[in-house]
Amino acid sequence: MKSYFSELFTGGWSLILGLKVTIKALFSPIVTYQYPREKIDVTPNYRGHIDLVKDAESGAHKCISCGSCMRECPSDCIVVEGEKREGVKGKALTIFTLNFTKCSLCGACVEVCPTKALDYSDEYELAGFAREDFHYDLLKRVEERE
Amino acid sequence: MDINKVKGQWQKLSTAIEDVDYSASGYDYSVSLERDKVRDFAALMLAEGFYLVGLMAVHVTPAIEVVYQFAHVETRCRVMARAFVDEQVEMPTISDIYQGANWHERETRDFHGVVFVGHPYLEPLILPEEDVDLKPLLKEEAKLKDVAAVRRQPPEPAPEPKAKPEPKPEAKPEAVKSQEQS
Amino acid sequence: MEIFYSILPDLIRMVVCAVCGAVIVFGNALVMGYAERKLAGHIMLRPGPMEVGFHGVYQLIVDGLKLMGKQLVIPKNADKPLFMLAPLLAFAPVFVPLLVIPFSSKLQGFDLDIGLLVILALASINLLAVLIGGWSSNNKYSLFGAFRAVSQNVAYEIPMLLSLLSIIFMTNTFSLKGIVAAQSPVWFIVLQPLAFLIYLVSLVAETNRAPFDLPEAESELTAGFHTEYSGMSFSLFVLGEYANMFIVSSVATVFFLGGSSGIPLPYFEYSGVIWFLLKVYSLMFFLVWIRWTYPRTRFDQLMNFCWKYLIPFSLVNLLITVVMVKLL
Amino acid sequence: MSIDVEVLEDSRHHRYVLNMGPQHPSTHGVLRVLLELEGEYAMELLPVLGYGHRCHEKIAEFKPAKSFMPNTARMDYLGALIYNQGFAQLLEKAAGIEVPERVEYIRVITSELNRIQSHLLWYGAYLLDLGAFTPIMYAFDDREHILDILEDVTGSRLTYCYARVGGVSKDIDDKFVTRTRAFIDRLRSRFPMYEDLVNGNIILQKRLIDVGELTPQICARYGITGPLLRGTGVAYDIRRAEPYSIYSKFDFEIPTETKGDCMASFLVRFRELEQSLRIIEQALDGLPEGPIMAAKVPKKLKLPAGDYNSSVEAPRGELSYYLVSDGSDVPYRLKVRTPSYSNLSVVPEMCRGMLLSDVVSAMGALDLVIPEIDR
Repeated sequence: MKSYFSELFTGGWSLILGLKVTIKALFSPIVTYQYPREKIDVTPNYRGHIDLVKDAESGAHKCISCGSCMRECPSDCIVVEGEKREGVKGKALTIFTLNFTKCSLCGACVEVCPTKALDYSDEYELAGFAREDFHYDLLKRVEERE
Repeated sequence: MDINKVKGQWQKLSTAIEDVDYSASGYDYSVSLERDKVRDFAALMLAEGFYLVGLMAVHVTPAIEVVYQFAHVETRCRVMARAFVDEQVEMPTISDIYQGANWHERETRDFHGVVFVGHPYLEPLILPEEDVDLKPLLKEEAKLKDVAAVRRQPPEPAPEPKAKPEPKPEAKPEAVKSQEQS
Repeated sequence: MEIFYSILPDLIRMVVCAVCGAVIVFGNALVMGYAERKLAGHIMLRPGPMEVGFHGVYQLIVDGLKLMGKQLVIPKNADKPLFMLAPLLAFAPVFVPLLVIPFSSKLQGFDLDIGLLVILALASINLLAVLIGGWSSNNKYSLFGAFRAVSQNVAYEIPMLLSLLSIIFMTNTFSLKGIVAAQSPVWFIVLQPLAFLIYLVSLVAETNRAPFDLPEAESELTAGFHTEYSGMSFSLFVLGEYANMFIVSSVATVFFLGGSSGIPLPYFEYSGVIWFLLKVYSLMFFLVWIRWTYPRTRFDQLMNFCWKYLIPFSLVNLLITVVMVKLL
Repeated sequence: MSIDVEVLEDSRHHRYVLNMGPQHPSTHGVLRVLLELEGEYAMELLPVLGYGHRCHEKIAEFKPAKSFMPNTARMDYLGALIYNQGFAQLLEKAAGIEVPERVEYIRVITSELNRIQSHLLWYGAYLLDLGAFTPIMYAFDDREHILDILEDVTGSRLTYCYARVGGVSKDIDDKFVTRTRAFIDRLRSRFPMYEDLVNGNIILQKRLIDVGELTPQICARYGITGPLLRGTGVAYDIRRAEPYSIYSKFDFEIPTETKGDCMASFLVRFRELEQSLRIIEQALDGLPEGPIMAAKVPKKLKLPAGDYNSSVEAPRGELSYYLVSDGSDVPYRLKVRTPSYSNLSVVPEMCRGMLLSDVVSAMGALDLVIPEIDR
């Protein structure tokens, strides 16, 4: 008989404690971001899809189209092609495409690149209507970038 | 659970016991078993308080090798029991001793086609019903290796460049391997 | 023609009451729906609806329009007539109790002397709607929800009636105006605190809310009896639930918190209504507050709590009340 | 308390089959459980798997071993850093690579943060199953702090690919250390709030106590490890039983309970949060300077022939990688033994005769992550 009542009172008290917590939360400030209205500042180390780095002084990309990133990539997302041009030491880059739909962001290409030509972009708002929206042509992107 | 008593019992059941250096390979004992001794071995391990970590099959030439991994809760002791499948690719089930093996055996049948005799509900677990004989994890002919190729080479200083071991048909695979090892 | 003239005042009164009832039901649904989403938001440290209008004020109107615009999906082998009847049965009977509730001393639809019986009789029709809805949508989960709702509502009807009965013994009248009048010196919550608590718990269970929302348990029954309903029929269920919540908490105000009595505000003649609505909405706030705090009880615990705790307590309370009334 | 309703022989005809899943609010992922119900009592349960199968083990046999690292994070996305650490240790053990001291500390700190984040998500999701909508928001509020801290150093928030063979891909800086210390104090100050709101709540206790009881014998027969095993009173934790990495340097207890029911594993996981905080604190205090990549890591990692096993304590139990190598750099066979696989296999025996809502709370106590079951 005693447990009949004691359970009632301890249970009742635990319920009131729970209410105390939620009422305190009701009057404490909001912690969420209103995403489309307020933009969250993403850390610079965020790993977006890879991008060719624009060399500071020469203003061009640093890729020597050696293709080691293409060989290293576990899911074969990168296609790199270069051609011999006279007057240019080594091969000049003609095609550098990334199929971001298969990329698992492992970072093998960025680490294996001998001239540090690749780095992560910090784009996280990626939405598209077709798979081809994510076939990036990095060469064109690096030239368009100012 | 003192290890020497248990090893004595293993001696009776198994064909070869090998003490393995834990820091190099991650487990303590490698026990090679006859196919029909697997059930008694499992019963013995359950009696000694081991729990079944997992059950995995490796596709090697003479026959598919099924590896049972046991570990103990009180003392650190990880045991790999190995047994070869017979010609009809069958293996006695231990799912009535270790119920946890029920799913492992169904999955091994999905991936390797090892039929576990006596299993209560041997339906495909991970693959859909119509892929019963897909057996995805079996190796193609080119990549198939001999069981010796995947064993730890005795650590002589410079392992000579291994010529491609042509798969020699061995009548009693464990017997040959055990003399050479122990 | 004289017959017509003689009943004309009643006719007008009926039309006015019907219009006021509709205003209350839809108004309360808008206000309560918005308040519930805002409160839930702030309890969870998020702002709740903010998009439509200042702080999302028009959110519920927009929701209503969306629900009206949605297609009425009727499952293939559902029992079509019953399937369509259930939302109507959940929504229609909610208007009648509003006529009887005394919003203030002068503002009341009809002062029937069997006021309480009207309310309780129509409250159980809502249960019928849930059963028909669950059965006719031919879905195992909604069948589950329906059966749970039936046994839960039937079980919690008893402590609810017993606790109200102990008030009726003190005022020996069913008319709500009489009960409010009988509370002038001191509210019944002071005299009958236990009855108030029992009534509060069973009112939460009666409207299938908060810790007792087993009929539409999202995590087990994927939304229980109104799984198959979409568009306007779903919103009828929700309107019915909010209106039912309004009625049940206004009954609690009338019986325990002294209806519309309170310090008369200086220059506003109908101050009783403001006090009444203040009390009703504070009770509703309590319901919303409970909903966002507690996990859901298990079904047999729900029943044990009712049969082993609430009913014995309400019987003992009734006994004490009868003895006290006899002595005084 | 599995209610033993004595089932009459011919009573099977008035049972009916209910399909819980693969799209169901309380199965965490695409798991389908066929329930044979008699009224609300689930008499027979049959989990149906394979909806999330991506054949990771087949993929491992085509690529060089070290490029399998991103796959490990996709198996259990809640314990991704721990899966990375386990796989990195496997390859280092096979190739015999010594890892610098600082890397071990970084791996332990990030793994423990990952464990806390996984327990917090389980905490919120489990209470959502039980019907309480608010605690998940508070738990996610804390969890977001961890995600921001880890995003700063690893670059991603859920499926990390942070460990490399012989080291880690990026060093941690002072900002990481200060933010982690701030997080530790913040989470510690939140424990009383969780105790009041949830752990003490009578409704929750009634829902969890005596539900889905396990015993050490059942756990041995099914291979159940992790908080469920510790809930039955066996203090078995790979970090203490087979101390890998540098866990032997830290002193932390292994919380255990005795009854082995849902409440036991609930409290064990809740107390493990505190233990992980203690480990992180000691690791941060003792963080040495030094390189973050081993000296000579061959570009083409040739693994000597033989089979290797590496066991790690994942948030849900024991995770073991079993690698059979034939001397080339592509693994011959890689088997991943995931904890939820064995933990889920006990459901048919544990939940027989339970009420439907008990089946939901018992399966929530198993803390299932379906992608690691289907692999």
